[in-house]
Amino acid sequence: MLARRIDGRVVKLVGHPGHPRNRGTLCPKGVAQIMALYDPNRVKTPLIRTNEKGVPGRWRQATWEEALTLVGQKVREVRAKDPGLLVWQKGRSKAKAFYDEAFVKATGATKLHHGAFCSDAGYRAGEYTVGISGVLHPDFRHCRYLLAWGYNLTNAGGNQLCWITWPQQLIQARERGMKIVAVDPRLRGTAHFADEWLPIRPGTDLALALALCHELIALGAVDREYLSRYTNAPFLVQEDGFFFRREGKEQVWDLRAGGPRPHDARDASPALEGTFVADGKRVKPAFQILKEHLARYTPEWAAEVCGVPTEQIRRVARELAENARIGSTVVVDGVRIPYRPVAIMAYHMSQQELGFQTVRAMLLVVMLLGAVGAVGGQRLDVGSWKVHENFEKLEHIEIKDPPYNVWLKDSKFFPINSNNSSIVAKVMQDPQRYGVKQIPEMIIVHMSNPLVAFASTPDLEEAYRKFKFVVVIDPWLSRTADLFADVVLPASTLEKYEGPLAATDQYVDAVALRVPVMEPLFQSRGEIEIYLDLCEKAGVLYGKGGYLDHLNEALKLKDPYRLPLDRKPTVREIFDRWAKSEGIAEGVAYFEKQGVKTKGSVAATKFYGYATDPPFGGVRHRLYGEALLRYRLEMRKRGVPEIYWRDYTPLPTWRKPTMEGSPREYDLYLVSFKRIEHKQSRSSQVPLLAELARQSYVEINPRTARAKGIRDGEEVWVESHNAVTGETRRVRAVARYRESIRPDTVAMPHHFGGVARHPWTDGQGPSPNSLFFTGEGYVANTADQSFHVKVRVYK
Amino acid sequence: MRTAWTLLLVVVGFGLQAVSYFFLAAPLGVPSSPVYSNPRVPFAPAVFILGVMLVFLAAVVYELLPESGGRTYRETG
Amino acid sequence: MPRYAMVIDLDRCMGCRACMEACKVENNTPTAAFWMYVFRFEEGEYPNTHIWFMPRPCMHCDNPPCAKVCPVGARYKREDGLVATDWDRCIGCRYCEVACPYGVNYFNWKEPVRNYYLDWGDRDVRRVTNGRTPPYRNPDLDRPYGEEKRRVAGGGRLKGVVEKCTFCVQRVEEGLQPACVANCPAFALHFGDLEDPQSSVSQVLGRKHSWRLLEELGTEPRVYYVGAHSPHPESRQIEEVKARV
Amino acid sequence: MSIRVQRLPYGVGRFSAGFWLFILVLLSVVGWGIYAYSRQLVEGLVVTGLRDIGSMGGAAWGLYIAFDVYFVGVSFAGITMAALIRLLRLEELRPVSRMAELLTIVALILAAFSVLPDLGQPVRGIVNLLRYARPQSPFFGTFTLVISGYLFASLVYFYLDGRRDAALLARIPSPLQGFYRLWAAGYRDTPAERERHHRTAFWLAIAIVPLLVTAHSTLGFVFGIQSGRPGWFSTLQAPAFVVMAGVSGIGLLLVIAAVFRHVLGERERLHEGIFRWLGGLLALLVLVYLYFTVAELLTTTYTGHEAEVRLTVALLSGPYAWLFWVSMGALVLALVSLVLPYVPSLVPVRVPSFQPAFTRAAGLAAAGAGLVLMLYRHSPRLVPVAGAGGPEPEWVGWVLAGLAVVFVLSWFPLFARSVVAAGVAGGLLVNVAAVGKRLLIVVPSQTHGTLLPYGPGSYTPTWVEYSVVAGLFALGTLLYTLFVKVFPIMEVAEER
Repeated sequence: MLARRIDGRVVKLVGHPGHPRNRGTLCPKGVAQIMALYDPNRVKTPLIRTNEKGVPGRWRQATWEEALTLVGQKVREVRAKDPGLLVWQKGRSKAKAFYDEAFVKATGATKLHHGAFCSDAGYRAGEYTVGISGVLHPDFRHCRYLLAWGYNLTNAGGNQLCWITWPQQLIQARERGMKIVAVDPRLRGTAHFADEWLPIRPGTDLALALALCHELIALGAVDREYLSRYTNAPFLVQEDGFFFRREGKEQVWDLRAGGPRPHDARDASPALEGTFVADGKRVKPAFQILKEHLARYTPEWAAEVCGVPTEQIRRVARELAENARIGSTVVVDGVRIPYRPVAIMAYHMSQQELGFQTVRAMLLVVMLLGAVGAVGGQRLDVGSWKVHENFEKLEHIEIKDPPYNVWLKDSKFFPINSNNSSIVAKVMQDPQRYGVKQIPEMIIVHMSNPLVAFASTPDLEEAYRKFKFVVVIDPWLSRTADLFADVVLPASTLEKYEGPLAATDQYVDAVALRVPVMEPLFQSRGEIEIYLDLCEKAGVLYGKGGYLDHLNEALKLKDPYRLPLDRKPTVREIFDRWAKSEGIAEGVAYFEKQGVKTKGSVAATKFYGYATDPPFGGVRHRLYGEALLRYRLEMRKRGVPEIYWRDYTPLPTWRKPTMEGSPREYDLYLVSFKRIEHKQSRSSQVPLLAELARQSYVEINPRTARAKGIRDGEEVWVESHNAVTGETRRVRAVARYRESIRPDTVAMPHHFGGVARHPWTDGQGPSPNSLFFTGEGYVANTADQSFHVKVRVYK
Repeated sequence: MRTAWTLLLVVVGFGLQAVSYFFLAAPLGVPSSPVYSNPRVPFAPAVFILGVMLVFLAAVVYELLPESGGRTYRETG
Repeated sequence: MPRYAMVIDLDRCMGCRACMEACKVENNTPTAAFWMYVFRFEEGEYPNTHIWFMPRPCMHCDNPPCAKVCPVGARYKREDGLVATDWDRCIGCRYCEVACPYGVNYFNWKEPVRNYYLDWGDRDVRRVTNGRTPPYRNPDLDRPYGEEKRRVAGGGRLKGVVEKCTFCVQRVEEGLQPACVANCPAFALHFGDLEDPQSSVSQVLGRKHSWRLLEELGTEPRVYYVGAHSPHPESRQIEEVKARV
Repeated sequence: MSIRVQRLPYGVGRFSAGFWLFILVLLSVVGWGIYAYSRQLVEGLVVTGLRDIGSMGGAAWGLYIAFDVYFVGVSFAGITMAALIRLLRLEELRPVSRMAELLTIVALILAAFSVLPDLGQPVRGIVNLLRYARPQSPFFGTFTLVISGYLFASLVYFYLDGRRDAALLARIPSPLQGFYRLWAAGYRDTPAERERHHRTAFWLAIAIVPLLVTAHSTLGFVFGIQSGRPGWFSTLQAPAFVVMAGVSGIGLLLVIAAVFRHVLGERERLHEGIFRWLGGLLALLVLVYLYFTVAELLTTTYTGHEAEVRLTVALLSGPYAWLFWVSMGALVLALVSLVLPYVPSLVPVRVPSFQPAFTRAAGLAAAGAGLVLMLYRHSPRLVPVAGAGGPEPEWVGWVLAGLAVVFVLSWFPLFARSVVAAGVAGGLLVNVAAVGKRLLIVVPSQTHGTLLPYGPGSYTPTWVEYSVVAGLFALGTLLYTLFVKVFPIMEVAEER
């Protein structure tokens, strides 16, 4: 992003032509930032609360000195008891090194993510299944057939990139002739570019994925080469569900030798199907198990569950099979690589009760086709193909006994755990129940607005009442700050250094640094500056194990550019050292002039899993999740209720989502969605954007609406029901007719609900987050938040 | 004499209107350039209005002006 | 003398409305004035629905009804095809507005400085901006343009006059693209000289079938659309921006 | 000298307390209008209900333009009558000729005034029009011919026509003597002068008749030649404007004549013949206009462009339906009222006459109920605003219309008996219709006639607009009344 500045005043923001992610353009949000920058309703000075919490705050303006001293003092006190009682809530923290890493390590704080509301279930599934940390997206440059699965292609951006990067690649792919099938209860962002629409019933994606697998096997569209060489499909599985091992080594059935052989035996030709006897045990290859497992998941069955025609499911499976061109290869950068131009794009849709297994099932679809890491095929992370540490970690989780930390790490409830702030809220309300001894006392909320942005608002409010001391770092008086902050520290918006920011569009490797567009307005400061001072006040800045020390690690600073541990550097100096350490001679000056450093495009041998050496980083992808079975048994042994362990199955298994247990009158599914005009719940106070998308509403199919006597534009009640606790919640919103939504589904935009104290947020209407529930039945087995709930709509 | 004045005014009046409309004011036709947005002579519309007024003023002149040949209405008794 | 025109590729447009915002900031248009407006259309019935998008700048017609009816010649057509509004002359009768079939005219119903979304009286802000309103006030807009040297650029200039899309005359005369075109994330907007066969507009028009809005009225728009179709009675507007002052 | 007058006739120069009270009321209304306008000058037109056509879903022209059209229309009657009386030698109509001329002049002044508030830059408006006005813009005609030319012509005619009476009155000692002398400008009412005046007036009339046709047509063209506005783009627009002008003008003239007949007690000079004649003419014009309307509707609905149809639906059964049908109903009722007096003589049937008590009761009830409703919903919205509370605007409109019909019907027996009453009723009704039709021409084409699918817009006049219009009406009445007090409203009678 570039700023046009006239005598110290920014008059316009434009895209950076050299930036791979936007190529000189900006989305509406980017353009509108100019108004956020000057907004006189920003927090101008540090604020200290003078009234009780839980109600809009009355504030005393304070100096930085006073505010930081106070906060630093509190941090000292809490850390003296137990550093873990200090919580750091991550929000939009772009420069991980300074916050997620250095600050959290230096203070020993408990870190809370936002991932559990974003797509972490997908990340976990990706990490566990193929070892890549990311959620499904295609190799746009070569893909020819894409399932846009619940992914709001042109509205939600996401997937680590700038919002406009995917659309730009998508449009090019379209002009190249890529076909797109939208799988979504509500057709919107994808609509304009989709060739076909599968209006799937919310929460049934797993069923569809399983049916597709069933059909692909029936069609014989299976990449046996890939499966037997790069996955655990040939591993022999005993009747108890565990792998058949010799000397602790998984075995495959060598057809040539007619007996079990170690899976890494060079010359073996492993069987994928059949039943064998080894050491007197009946064993089957994992693939055989999968085949039998899938037998019942026919397209007819799925059509019933998902509410889409059988023929459509069949056709999609057939087109997948045809377009996959199993066996074909293509030469990229002089390297011959398998060519499988089919992929699935699924991002935030992983946030549903069966999210983890759903994404695993989707991965099975592309694994059967051998499309993972192939040219034009399935990708997960952006940039080069790196196996994530979690591939091993998630396989060897040690379920511990209580007490657990506040987000139930390694607990018997959520062995695989995505760190869900709403679950934390639950825990804080009833620690005993979850075997938690101490609940945290202090929280530092970093550029985050949990009370609006996270699901199950009432639970979060309860939790925030329990925090003894709340610090919010934000340019705005966010709802969270207004209701619960003891101290608000005004962060700058564009008037600060921030970075280093990855600038890759997944093909070109680049790094960017945000430099101030002008002097900070009011008394605001850049976050990094705030953290430096805060650490100093809290006594964790200097010396070994201090913030600066950790910063050296986090930024990977090499001598002689490492920061001295006894002196507080300026932010600019830190980046100067970092830039030089990265081998940029001009130092930070380079970025102040150029903004972006492009390192050139990623080589095919690094980019494609098949092409890396060894292929896929030398791991076998987990078609069969043995560890999941282990966790299941362990959890049962520890007497955890079924609701926690039922989804820990080695192969993705369908069951009715919990919400289906709600009474019949709750006849509609509620889903939430994003609009181009807004950035999560961070932008509806920006007038230029609020003008485009003024207020909340509930999209409803005209047929459904008329049946209920609801007119377009009429105010209605939306009431959600918790099938487990029987609790109900309701909000008032304006009904809007949409033909492009399932008649049994209603949808609400995510961005409103009074995100901050600001003239433009008055009367913007509610956020669906106040209707969603958290906890049992409304989170995945990985503690990931579900954004599905049954509701009724009435006048 | 009076008649002459009157006719003169009428003629001049209509004349001014025509001239202003067709020659002084902004040209007619598809406006394809700034030319069409400006009168060729400033205040051309005022001239047109003046024309309209003159025409009717003629009537007043006709009635108020004394009989030609120096005879005023006083002598007609 | 160039013949400027805009070509809008509806196959690419994803209806993000970034052009609307880019225009607002570049031209400093007041609250609720959208010189560039993006329609979002929904057609058909569940499950056979179709959604598409149509940006609507001023059409800069070759036979502009607005310029024809303007009583004082404040609205006029430039040699290069831009339809301009001389806000030093406009009397605010809004005849251009009722005459325009495309609804692209925006009148300053309020004192502009009091019509920029927020109260900009804040001391700290004024210190940085020297009291300019809005804080991002674009100085280029004050200069006169064209051989006729008339003040036709930008919005929010004066209470009680009509303003509309200028094709960013202040940028075009500098050899730049209009703000909406320059910023389009989908590269769906093209702007250039029809006389020049190498210009992107000529290229696209040569490659794809094009149409113009309400062509039957004989307004001869200078804005060409490629892809999709012109909106018909079944095209329902969704997510419309009904901002009023 | 054939005529002798001892005292100033027709209440000229005599000012009763009632008169001053009346003036005071008028002045206060005018003052209120000026205040409202000052608000608009300070705040900008944002204080009106007007907004941009298109994404704002508004109407750029509203009450102001509608009433401008209306006033120009009214002005038609006066000078036309005067001219016709002159050309066709309709001697028995002579008494209303000056009323008519004065009506024209006042109406034209109001027309000029009602354009100003519509301008965003009123001062520029006056200067730049003189400076840059383009013949190509239909406004050119409106502004040069209608406002300046037409007004000036009327003034000239009025002035010359008044010289005789001025000369007569100049002989009587009175505070106004000097003024009369000035006006008379030496006129002595000699045969030569009379003969000369007749000649001038004849030629003036000849010149004026075509002028007013063109004038009213140009106003029609302001709307009629806009191909981009369904509902406006029509050949019939200009002729329809001329006819409607006649309707409203003659209508108002009837009312004024009746008022003077009553106030001045001039029953024999303002005899029933005049009302019969004017009533007949009015009825004829109304018929023609109704015919135009039907023709118009048929064309648009039968083979209309999609937008035309959408607009017509909005008129006939949509948010504007009540206004449309009220206007149509008013025209029909007017027609009936005007014809009623002839019924007894034509057909031997006796018009059923209710008990006058019942009549009054029904009438009062209707009027009362209507008033309550109006107050309840202070401004009857032209178009419902989504989510607006209170009763549905159309609903209010319909009820009001119904009550109005009852009210009028309750007077029918009276109309059957008195041609004057019938004339007054007809005159008032057609003017209600005129205002309604003007609004229906100006507004719906903007809110419901967009060719791009912006969706229906809305326009609700604000108190400012209502106040300014009220102020204009008051100003007109004021001018008229004051003039009547300084100059005889009828030609001084010849006492033989």
